[in-house]
Amino acid sequence: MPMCDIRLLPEMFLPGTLIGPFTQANKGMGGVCTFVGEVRPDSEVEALELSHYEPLTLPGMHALADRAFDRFTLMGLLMVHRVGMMRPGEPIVCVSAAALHRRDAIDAVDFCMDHLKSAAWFWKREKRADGWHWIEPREGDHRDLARWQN
Amino acid sequence: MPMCDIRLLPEMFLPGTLIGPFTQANKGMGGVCTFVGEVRPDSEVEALELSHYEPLTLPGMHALADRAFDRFTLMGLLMVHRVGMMRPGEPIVCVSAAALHRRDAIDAVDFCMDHLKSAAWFWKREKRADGWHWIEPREGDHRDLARWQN
Amino acid sequence: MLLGKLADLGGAPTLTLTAPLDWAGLRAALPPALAEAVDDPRNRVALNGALLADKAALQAADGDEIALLPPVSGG
Amino acid sequence: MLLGKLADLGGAPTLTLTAPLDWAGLRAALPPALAEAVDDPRNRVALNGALLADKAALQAADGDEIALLPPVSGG
Repeated sequence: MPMCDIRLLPEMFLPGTLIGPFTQANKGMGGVCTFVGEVRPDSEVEALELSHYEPLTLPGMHALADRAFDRFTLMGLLMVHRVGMMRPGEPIVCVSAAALHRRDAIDAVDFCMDHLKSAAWFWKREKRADGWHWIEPREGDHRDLARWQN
Repeated sequence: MPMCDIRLLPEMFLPGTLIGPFTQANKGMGGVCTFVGEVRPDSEVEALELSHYEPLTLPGMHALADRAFDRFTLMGLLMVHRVGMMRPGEPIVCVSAAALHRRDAIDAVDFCMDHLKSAAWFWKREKRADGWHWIEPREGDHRDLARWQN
Repeated sequence: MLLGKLADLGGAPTLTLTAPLDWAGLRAALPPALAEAVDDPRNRVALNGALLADKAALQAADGDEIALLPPVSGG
Repeated sequence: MLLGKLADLGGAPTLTLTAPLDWAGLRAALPPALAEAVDDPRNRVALNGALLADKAALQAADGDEIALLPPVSGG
């Protein structure tokens, strides 16, 4: 039975505490690919806030996981996203995919990250010396997402 | 200064003990992508042996790391490969790349894995009930490698 | 519910409006800058947690939750 | 040094041959099945840890290490 662990976390998390048990739970998997994103360090950024809309955000992540399972041959998928207030250097997202073949594991992580980045229900703003600024996806994020549209 | 940790390990290793310190050493990195490959479980395979040729294998991995640093914008790269006798389920390879942008981190891991799989100096054989069998890269491995030839 | 930068335009993350509301009624009840912003096709509308395919077809009754959703930016 | 499946053809992972050896001399000194296999262009040759671009140009002196390398299969 595929293992699927999808979470929104309002507090700081340590990726190792999620990835270790996930890997253990997917023994005999061939390979596991993991991406951990951190709030990018920027000397001008004091804090980052990620807001979400409960009725859409978590169901949207589950729907994304379902699409990843349809598209790739996976044994397990872990998808964890921070919400709330974060400091530079803190982990913001962790996606881990276990599969018999590395191509599926790597591509599933790539697919989920591209969609979390610019097609999931999150809104991000940064606090700088002059106040808060809303962040929009970069042009490159849209290009990354477009790779999967077939 | 980019951090580059390349190793051949003759004994069983726990990927978490390598990835944790690697991630800590690359604080302020944006993102880190990691792939861990395990000896694929197969009820008919009793053991797997990976041989290498010292004068070529480790220098070849360093040259591969150099190419990854040339091709992608990386802050750190960890590339660890088992050699010797392994049992199904044991980790055989671990590649981890830290970068400011996720595209570089994910693609660098993909690039290194494709090359380790079918263009690095390793020879693999499996022990089954009827004896040892040499394993050659699958057709898919060659296709994966060809993606990078530009 | 006003999400992302639309909360800034609304001056608060939530507004309480008088039901029933259709699209014209919603626009009339919003501060002018926000009313203009919601016309932007990049801004989506959800009713009780379900995205509206056609926001102009909005029909909200007493107790319903309308969410105004600007373009996203995640992970 | 015989690597991978070439070690099976040679019957051992290492063979000690009499120097000096050029390509014809090497082939003559190897067991027949192995001599035939090394002609396969997929099998490479290294001298003292350096790959030979043209294995037919092999010139090995006393104490040199010749490695016969079949196609690889890693990770």
